[in-house]
Amino acid sequence: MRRLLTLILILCLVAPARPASQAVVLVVRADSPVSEMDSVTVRKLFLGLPVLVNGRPLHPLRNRSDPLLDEIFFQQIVAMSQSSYDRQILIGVNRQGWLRPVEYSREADVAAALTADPNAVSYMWQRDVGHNPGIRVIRVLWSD
Amino acid sequence: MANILVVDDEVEVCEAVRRVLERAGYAVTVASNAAAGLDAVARLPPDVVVTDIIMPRVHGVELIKILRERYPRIRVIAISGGGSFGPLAYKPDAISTHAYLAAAREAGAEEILTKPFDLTDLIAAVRRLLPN
Amino acid sequence: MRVSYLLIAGLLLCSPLARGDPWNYELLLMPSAQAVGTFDRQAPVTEIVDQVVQVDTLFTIQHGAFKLFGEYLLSDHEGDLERFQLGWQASQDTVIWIGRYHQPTSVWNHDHHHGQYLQTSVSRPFLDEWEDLGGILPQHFTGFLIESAHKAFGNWRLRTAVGGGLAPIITPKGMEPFDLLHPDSEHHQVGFQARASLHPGEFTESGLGLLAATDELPTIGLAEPPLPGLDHVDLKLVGAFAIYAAAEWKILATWYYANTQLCSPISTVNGHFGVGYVEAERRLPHDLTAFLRWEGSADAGQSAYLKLFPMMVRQRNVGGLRWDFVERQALTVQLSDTNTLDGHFKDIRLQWSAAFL
Amino acid sequence: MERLVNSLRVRLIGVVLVILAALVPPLYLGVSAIVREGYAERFVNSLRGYSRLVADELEALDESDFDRHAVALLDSAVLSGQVVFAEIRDRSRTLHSSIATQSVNAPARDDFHFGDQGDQVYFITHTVNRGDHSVALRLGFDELPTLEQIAAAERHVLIAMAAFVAASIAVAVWLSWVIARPMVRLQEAAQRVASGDTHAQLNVGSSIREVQELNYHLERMRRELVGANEHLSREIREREVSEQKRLDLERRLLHRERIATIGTLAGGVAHEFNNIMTPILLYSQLVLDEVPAGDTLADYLRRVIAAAHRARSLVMRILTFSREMDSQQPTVFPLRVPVEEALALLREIVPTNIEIVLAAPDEPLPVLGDASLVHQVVINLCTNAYEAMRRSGGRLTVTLAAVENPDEPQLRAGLYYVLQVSDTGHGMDQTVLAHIFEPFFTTRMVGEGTGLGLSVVHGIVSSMGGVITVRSTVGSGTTFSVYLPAATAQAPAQAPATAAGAGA
Repeated sequence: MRRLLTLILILCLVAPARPASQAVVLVVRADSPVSEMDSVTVRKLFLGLPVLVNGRPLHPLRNRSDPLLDEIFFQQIVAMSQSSYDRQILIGVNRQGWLRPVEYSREADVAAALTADPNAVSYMWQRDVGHNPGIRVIRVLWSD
Repeated sequence: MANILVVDDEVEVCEAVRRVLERAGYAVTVASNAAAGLDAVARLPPDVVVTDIIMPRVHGVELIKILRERYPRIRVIAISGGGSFGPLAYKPDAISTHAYLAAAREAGAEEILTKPFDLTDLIAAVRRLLPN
Repeated sequence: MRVSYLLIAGLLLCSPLARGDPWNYELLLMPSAQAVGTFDRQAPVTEIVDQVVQVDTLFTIQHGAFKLFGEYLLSDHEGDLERFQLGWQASQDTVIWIGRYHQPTSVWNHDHHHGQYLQTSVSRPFLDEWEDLGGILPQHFTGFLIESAHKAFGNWRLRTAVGGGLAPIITPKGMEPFDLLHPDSEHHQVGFQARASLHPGEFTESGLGLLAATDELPTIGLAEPPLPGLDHVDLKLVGAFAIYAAAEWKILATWYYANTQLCSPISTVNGHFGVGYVEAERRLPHDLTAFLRWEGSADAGQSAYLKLFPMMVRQRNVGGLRWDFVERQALTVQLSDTNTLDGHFKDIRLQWSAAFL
Repeated sequence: MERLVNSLRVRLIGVVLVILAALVPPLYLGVSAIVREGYAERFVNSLRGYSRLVADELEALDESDFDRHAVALLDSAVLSGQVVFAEIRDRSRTLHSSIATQSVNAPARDDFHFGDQGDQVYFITHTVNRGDHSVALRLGFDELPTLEQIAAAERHVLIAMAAFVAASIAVAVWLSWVIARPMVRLQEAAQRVASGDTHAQLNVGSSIREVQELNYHLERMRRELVGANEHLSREIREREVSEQKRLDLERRLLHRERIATIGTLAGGVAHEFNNIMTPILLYSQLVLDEVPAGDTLADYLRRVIAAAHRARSLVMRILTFSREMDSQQPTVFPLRVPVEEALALLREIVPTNIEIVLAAPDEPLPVLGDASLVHQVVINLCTNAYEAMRRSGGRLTVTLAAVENPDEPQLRAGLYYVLQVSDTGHGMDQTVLAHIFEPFFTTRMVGEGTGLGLSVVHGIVSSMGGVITVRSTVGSGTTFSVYLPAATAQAPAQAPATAAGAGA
């Protein structure tokens, strides 16, 4: 009931200003060693499993600046419901000391964290990448 | 003729005894109480005194004792109403009935007659005291 | 021993290999409170657990490819450092651990460890019970552990784990593993364990697996040991397990075949026994989960080794219901009917468990 | 009784219904929301996992013969059962599953929540990288089975709620009956006690503590009531007995006084009668002597004399009767004995607002006479005293003492014992005092007394050779003093002063 309301709220807020098509893209720092990543690895990374590049583990960052991004995170990136995701994280941490992705609630913080850590990986609206020079898009996660 | 003194506070009794004795030939004087009786004796010592016992102030027994002391010769006949003293007698200091009869005899009364006595008893008693 | 261990961990963590990487950490708290009521009892209660309130704390410090991962269990009657492993993410799918770990052949403990919230039932099968709670198989070792996952054919994944380290000793009070915080001066022997399992997918829990372990357990201070002059036991385990996990159903089964050799300087006594369990869990609407478990043993009566654990459970049936009434909290009620070597009893347990991340 | 049970039942059910009305709706909404969310969450979780797998497989397809493999992939998705729409858009081309699915028009946007857009189909699009370009895989999952599961679950919840409501109403009815029953029994028991049957023991026996306490108090009250009744009736009986005894005593006293009076009267009358009869007899005999024997007059006189003789013997019989009755042999007895006996008797009948005090020395104070007469004197004097104090109460003091040569005119010198009876009553003025000893003189109402009491006392005291005097002041009280000669060792019939005797 609660989530329905928030969704409707978003739609009426975002609807008018939304461009014809929009997409969510996977992004890294410009000089990040990561060049491309298939969806299974993306899912592993954001589930907290270790993903190494050049012997260094990548650090997933969750972009929670927009409730729709959260929905897309559960539907497209980890492909499970929120409670399953929650449980999966618990099991991971308990078994092998997995690390939960660090979460940022403002888009600027995500950009700052990305530029500060070469091994950081995150996701944002395609339109926001434009005005963040130090960020490179690896692939399109979702487009409507 | 023998002289008899009758002492009784009841005037009717005195009168009746006097008449009977006079009819029997005696000279009779009367007194209504002990004191008057003693006066009469002093004036003229009678031979016999017939006295009632229950009389106001000085009762008969007292009179008999006095007579015994002063006039030993006088013979006494005590007559009593019998019955008890009591309110009707108004004599607060009277003593009780038959007790005083015995007391009278003891005080010296030779003859005791209880009222109402017959004429003949009275005469007989007097004659016993005055044989002559 | 303890200080030196920390030094090594510190050095590795700060090694140049991880220069430039941010320091990340994770803390997971799993408190639980349990009330037990036993009735219809004709035998001493095997578990020492009575009214237990405990908090299981897991902490991870990661710097680059190195990770310090530990588990500290604080309960109303003890406070122990259960796991303290220094790990190195050697490759995408392989981690090498050094330190005190839970031996991987126990499927139950490997999946849940000390986290009561993560296991559906309240108590764990008697064969996987912890040493200080009357367990009959060694669980805590201090040494190395290598966990890795490989691509098998198609989508199937092969997960393996190999470990070796100081094994527990056997005392009149049951097994006592080597304790990092209070290292005892006893002479611990060594034990090795191996596990391999095939799983249909990257993230799926279902799978089949084989287990093997060989441990040498010194016996110390036993009043009247089953074998006069007994000084150690050679325990060899071989087992298999299977897990089927789907949306509604989850079935978990393990069976061990143990070969025991009680040795004294002059003579040895061989023996064997089998132990195992099967558990079925059914998810019901309204966040309810029903579970039922059968635990049993074979030839437990004749085994000289099992005489060292007088209160061992021979056969037990466990059933109950768990209600995840709110996010990350659960209430569980469990009824169990236990038969030990010399009698039986029933008990009912009520548990609240939670996880705070 | 019925009304109590019904009113209680109605009120209780009312309360239960109000509570249910407040509780059930939110409870139902809450539970069904939880149920819906549970099913929806599981549906979304499984379709996301499944569609992700299909997308991964699509991504893994190699370039050669892409179209055929893609269509095979879509077919396997449709065959899985829950997929109702499967389409792959590769640049301008769109591939469809070879299996015909009912026509479903795909909305422009993806669904993110169960039941979005209300078209009962959950649309999800995955963007898959194909070498240099990306391909869109779009699947539509049928939400209907889950919707049906949710509807069924909500029906279960509804049934459970209804059962809960019915059960609580039943409990209310039962509860009111359980509470009412002991109350009703208590009420009946209370009425029984009120209507006099106080011996039925109260025992309601109810589990509810308050009712039990009420029962306990009622029972205690009943027991007290019963106890009080008995106590009262006992007291009344005692009172009656004492009243009875008092009346009896008074009657006996009165009777005795009357007898004594008759005795005195007889004595007095006899004495007067004899005096009167004497002249009658003497004159009749005198006249009889004067009259000739045969004369009728003589006959008459003889009849008169005979009548006089009969009268004399009658009087003599009366005298002997009264003498017998009263005159016991005079004895020497300690004066205090009859006094104490009389006072003991008086304490029984004198009302409690009058205090009786006896002040007597230890010596016996011997007197000669008839003890019962002295007893009579004390009774009479004290009765008069307490009559004087009946209304206002007060103190009746009786004192005994020895007096040498009392200064009383009528008494000769010697040792006398004085008995004084003083009261704090209304007292008497001089006019009354003058006649107090006269017979038939009384200040009391007709029938309250013969007026002879004091004259009798006077008679008795005189017969014992003593004297009685009286002092009284109006408003403060009256004192009677009786002086009796002390008895010496000699024989009784000695000086007249010691005469004892009959009469009164």
